[in-house]
Amino acid sequence: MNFTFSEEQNLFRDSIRRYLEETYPFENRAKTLEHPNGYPEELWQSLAELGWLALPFAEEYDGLGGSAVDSMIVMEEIGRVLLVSPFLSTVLLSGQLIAAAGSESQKRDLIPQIGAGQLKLALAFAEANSGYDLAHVSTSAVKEGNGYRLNGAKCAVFNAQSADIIIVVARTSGAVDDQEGLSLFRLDPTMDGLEIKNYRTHDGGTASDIVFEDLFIPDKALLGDVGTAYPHLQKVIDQASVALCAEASGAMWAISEQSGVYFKTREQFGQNLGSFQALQHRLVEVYMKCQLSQSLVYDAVCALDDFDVLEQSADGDTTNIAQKVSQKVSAAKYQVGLDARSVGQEGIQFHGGMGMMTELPIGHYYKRITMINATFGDPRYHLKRYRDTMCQSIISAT
Amino acid sequence: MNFTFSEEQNLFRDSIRRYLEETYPFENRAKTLEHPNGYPEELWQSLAELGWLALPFAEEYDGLGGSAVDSMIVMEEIGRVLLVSPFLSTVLLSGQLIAAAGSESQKRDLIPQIGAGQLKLALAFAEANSGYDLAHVSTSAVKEGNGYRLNGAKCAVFNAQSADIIIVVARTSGAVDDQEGLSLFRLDPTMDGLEIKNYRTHDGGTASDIVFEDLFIPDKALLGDVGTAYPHLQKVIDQASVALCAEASGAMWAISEQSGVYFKTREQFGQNLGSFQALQHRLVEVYMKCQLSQSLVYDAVCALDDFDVLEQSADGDTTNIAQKVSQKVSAAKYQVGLDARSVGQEGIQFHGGMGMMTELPIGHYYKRITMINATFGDPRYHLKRYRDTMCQSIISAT
Amino acid sequence: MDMKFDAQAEGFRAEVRSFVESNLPDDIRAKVSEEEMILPRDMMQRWHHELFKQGWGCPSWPVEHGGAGWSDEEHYLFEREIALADAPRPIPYGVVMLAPCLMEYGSKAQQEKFLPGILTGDQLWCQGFSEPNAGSDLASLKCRAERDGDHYVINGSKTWTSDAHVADWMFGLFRTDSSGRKQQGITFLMIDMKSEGVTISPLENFEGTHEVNQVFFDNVRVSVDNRVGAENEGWGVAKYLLGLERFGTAEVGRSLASLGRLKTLAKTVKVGSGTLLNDSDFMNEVARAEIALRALEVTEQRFLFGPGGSESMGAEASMLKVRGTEIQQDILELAHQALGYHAHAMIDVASPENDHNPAAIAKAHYNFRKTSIYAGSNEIQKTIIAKAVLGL
Amino acid sequence: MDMKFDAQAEGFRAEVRSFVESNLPDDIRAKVSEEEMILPRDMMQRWHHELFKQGWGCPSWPVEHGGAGWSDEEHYLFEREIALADAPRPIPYGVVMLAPCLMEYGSKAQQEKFLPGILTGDQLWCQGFSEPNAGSDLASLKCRAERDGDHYVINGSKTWTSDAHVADWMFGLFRTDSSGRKQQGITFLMIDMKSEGVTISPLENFEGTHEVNQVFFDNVRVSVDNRVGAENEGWGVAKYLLGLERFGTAEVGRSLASLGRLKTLAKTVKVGSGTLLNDSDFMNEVARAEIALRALEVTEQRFLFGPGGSESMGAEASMLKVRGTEIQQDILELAHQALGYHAHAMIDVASPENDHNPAAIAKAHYNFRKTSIYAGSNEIQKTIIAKAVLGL
Repeated sequence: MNFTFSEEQNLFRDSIRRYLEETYPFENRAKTLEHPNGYPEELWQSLAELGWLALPFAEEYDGLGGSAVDSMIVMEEIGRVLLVSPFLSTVLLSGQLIAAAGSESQKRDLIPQIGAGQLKLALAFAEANSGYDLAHVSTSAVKEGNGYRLNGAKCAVFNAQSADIIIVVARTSGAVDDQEGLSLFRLDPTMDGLEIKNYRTHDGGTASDIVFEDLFIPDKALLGDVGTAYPHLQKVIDQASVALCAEASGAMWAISEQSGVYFKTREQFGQNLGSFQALQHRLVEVYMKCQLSQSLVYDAVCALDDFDVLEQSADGDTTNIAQKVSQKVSAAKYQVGLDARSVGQEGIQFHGGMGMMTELPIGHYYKRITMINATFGDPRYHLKRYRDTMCQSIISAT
Repeated sequence: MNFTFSEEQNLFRDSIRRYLEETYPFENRAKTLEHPNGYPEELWQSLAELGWLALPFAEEYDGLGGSAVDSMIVMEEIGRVLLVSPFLSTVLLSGQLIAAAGSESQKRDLIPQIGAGQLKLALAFAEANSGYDLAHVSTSAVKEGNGYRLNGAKCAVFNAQSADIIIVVARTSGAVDDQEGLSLFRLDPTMDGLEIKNYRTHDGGTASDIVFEDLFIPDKALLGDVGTAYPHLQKVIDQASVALCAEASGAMWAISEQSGVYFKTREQFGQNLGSFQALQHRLVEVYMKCQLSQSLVYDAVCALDDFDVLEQSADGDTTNIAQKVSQKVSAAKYQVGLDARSVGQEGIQFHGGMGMMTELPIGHYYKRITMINATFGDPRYHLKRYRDTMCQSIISAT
Repeated sequence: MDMKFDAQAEGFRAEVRSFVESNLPDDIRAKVSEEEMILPRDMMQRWHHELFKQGWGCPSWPVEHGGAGWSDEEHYLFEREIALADAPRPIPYGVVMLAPCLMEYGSKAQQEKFLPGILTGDQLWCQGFSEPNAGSDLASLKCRAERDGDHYVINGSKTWTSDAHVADWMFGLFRTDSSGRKQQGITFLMIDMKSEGVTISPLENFEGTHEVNQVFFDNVRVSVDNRVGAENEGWGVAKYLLGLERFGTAEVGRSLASLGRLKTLAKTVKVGSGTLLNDSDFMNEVARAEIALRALEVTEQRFLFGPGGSESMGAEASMLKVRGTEIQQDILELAHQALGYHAHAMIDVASPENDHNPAAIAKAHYNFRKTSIYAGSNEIQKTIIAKAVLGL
Repeated sequence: MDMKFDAQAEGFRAEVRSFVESNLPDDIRAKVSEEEMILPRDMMQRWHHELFKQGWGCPSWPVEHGGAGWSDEEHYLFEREIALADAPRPIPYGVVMLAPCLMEYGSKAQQEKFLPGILTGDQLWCQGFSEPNAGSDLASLKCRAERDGDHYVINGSKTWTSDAHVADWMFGLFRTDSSGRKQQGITFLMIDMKSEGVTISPLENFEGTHEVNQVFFDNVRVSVDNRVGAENEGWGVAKYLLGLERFGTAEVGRSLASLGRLKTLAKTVKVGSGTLLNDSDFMNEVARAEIALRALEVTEQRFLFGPGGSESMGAEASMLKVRGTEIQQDILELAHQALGYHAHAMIDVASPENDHNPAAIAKAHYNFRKTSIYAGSNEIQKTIIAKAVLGL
């Protein structure tokens, strides 16, 4: 057992941090967010050059074969500086979904383009009434001639506005909550008949609500095999959930550190804030939450990597292991979400009136943390998911 | 609206407090608990003389016609000094149940004896698998000739060991969870065939587990009408729950005050404990919890008294009001339970190593608070009960 | 002990309720129901004018100044009904704070000059207390007022000044002497916001609203006629002012209105084949909030209508502010959580059948983080309780 | 980064597991599974003897003194397996604390005199640090040791002394000089508990157990040979001693065992027609506790097996104690709550089909309130983190 990063990983983190510190200082945030998509186009090219966009993909698709640990490093650094970009949407959601579910030719076609920064994608999975349940899909795709007829609506499609391709989860068979019968389709956002409502999100990004009304799409828009999307979707969302936990963890550490600095410099009643014991003990709680949350991120990340290895060796039944991995993902998403929320609120409170001001990062961290909690399931949802699995294993234990 | 006690009530409280301070100092507790029942017999006679035992009953049964507010006053003072006695079992549980469900002749027979201190009672309602659900009764009473045949078992029958009469809740019809079909029977604890296992409880009292195996009891043992016990039981347990909340509130204030005194006298690092800001803010939290819990006790007590008035006027449907009263009872039992637990734990922590010692009251308050939470429903149970009623009214609201 | 209001009080409550129902403009109600605390000048004045016509503009004032002569119960019920109906809060700085100070410490001339405009609502005020380095530690304020004949010359700045951008006048505390204890040497002055040398610089909250300002003073001349109380004795005036608020610090009425919206939301938000009402974990939290709010409500009532009445309320009132803001924040946060993926949107993305606006809910959640900071942070309030109530 | 133990470590784990399974006496296992921390002398020694025979009596000692020469991983896995199997904790005062001090500060003669008895477990120790007026503020201790030729004469008392009633010897801190800073003038002495003038007065916990004592010294004579380190320099020895515990302060293994019992309880306790497993509110809390425990477990592993290894762990370790005790208390409290009405009983009232003992569960709940107080209260630990880690 060891928790040491490899030398490569340390260098990778250093390069990311240096790049972001230089090109993405908080002072420029307001200006940067004025770009219609919340980020400047040149950023994307830089990320491609730095290797982020090819990071998790297999070498046969021009990827770098990075592990979940590597993705975590990127996301932690993103969290520290509040980077707004379609990295998650393109690489960790859509790209990974293509890698998991796509046909060989689709992978060969799309993944190298993603890695090279030539293609941005968005994943349309959530619906107005779906809550955080991935199987709840009422958008239907009905076979018709040499294609499908799409009806329904998706909400909160992150970065659809800047995407070249939107991947839509639609139901080709089964009832509205079935895990069976889900399929993936790639859509061109500029195609006729697509009704897209774009909006900005509270954390500086963009998202869209999309309505499909009798939209015809050709067979070749199908990604992977028909009706088999759910397990891939589930796995990719689990991976992306852990990535979001890493991002939240990065933000938590930043809040903790910035609060520490504020405590040492801000004077009230002739003393540094940090000399007040009630505040000291509360910052210690914040610090402990950062550590404990970090631990659950590591736990989930290592489980993902171990699962990948197991899956590749592919002997024996992986269902049980998959469930254990999902449980670790939920543990992290629950605890990190809860702790990040509390750390964010304490961070604002520690900064007093300044904590409310837009020119300090502290409130922006809180907004991002809140949005992370509203993505792929909030703490309540994941506690329930964890609990249900736990109860199942108590029952089946002898 | 006013929160002022009447002059009579203030005098009553003063007399109680003076009596308890003089006769029941904490220093004597260990010795007092050595009595087999946890209290000396002369205590009971004193309580009769002070009027406690006749307090809530109607004047026509030699009672004092006291309100729920009056009972609250007694219970708050009991809570402050950790009085161990069968007051709750005899007066507020059994006595009130007789008053609510008994026939006129049973009331005339029993209630004056209770008020005079000649009769102690215990109520056997809980069962091993009942949780806190009053309707879950599997003890059966089957009609047979001029009596009933009892089978089943009751647990945690408080003060059965010192009781002259045990009232048993048994099922005369219906399925195990039905509210319909419950009846009350009075039993002589010395009767043949009653299998009683007595034990001490963590708060210094006594309780018993009782098994009935084909026990024959005559018709005249039936209290009130057959099959109608549930609403009476429910109401009396609600009243007694509020009384326990008042007791917990008394204990909470005592912990808060004793912690304040300790903070002002105990020195560490050359300062009073009370000068450490982290501890100050925590004692403020304790203080606020005492206030807020007290408020919910008042709220529930006033609702009980108002309901009594409404019920006596008896025009219109009282079901809706009854449900609202129960909701206030659950609000109090939930919040007081939660806050008392936390105040008790903080109290121990504030006292450091001394907080663990048996010669300080602090740990004994915590034990009593814990036992109160395990009686008539813990905070989790009452939050659920409150929630379910709340959701019902949200649904039925237009 | 009796927790019911009597028939007379209930009659008064009904009168207020029906007045608000008939007279509160829809656009104002809509703004307030989205948890907006700081309204445009126009809205503040339109609503105040309705109240003024009814004789309820400044009800807490003595009758001779135009007050309503209500009992504590009537005041309480008035504020409650106003809040429940999503009417604006009373205009804080002029009506609730400055005017009573002028009645206590002001000259006859000052009273005649200012009270009528405050009463009608034509004149709006802001409060110049906090400074960049004097927040919780108010007495360490540094903004200078130097005596120059029958004027003071003010230099420095005030910050987190609510309403400065809509106000005609500011009252505030200024440093006239730095030689003694920091509570000494502070003077209470009233400043015309149109004076030369006053610059208002808006401050933006992290969720994008503009509610507070930094106000800069560059040789601003203020006549000694606009001083309240003696020179160097402004701290006493300020303490009087800060002790005025007996009603409403708990904001129970507002929170009840917010909680009502939260319950409607739970009933409205569809999750799978049901609504959030079926999510027992979520509803546990709503129940928890409702119980906490009820405990606060009764506690406030106990303080107001207990032995000694509202006059006897001391530092205990600090707990109303602490728990009141905690509960506000809790309810608004739950509402935001209820939205699921709609929580992200900065525009109204709700489906037409829902009457909630996700963007406004999110904004309220973020913006209300301020409530545990402003008006004496909750930490300061706890220290007050520790010292004044617990004697630590 | 790799969170798996390698095959060698797993082999070691299996060896420990099978050893404990074969050699742990049932009566001892039963006692520990009821969360008893302080065992009778006889049990402590019987189990230690089993370990000693295996060469595992004092595994953390240097090999030349009888240690096992294990890696950090092996130490970690040993403690984990011991805890999971409900074997007793290592004997704390002699094995874990005094012995390493003697190796660092003791004379050759002292080492030869004491280490063999500690190694075999024949000699049990207790620790005389706390005094009635020196708890968290340890350095303010007052129990005097006055020099008289080649002896010290001790007067005063020590309190909350665990195991004093079963120990042969006490090591402790005594005041030899009151003139300077309070950390100066403290001397580390070892005292034979059978010395004349030593009186042990049992202290009873509020739940009825006797674990700690007050120890009175009335002119107790101790040879200077029994001093560790120089006169007046005992504070340094104590600091070394208190910094020794790297493994186990989080008590993760114990809590995992307790959590396992809690889950079994949930499955066993019947409520209505089902069990507590059907109570989603209760199971939420079990899930919460399990997640919190996992976070703590991985945090401990990160501190032990991160860059720099266990040697680099500093004041961060204080958080393991804080969270570790919070989680212990949480789990035992939930177990008590799970009992419903059986929670009241001071005897075993469980039905025969259940293998839990309600009285023991209640006792553990109450008794474990001490864990956030002893060994440096959680408040002291937080202050340590604030200063040493956060630099406040």
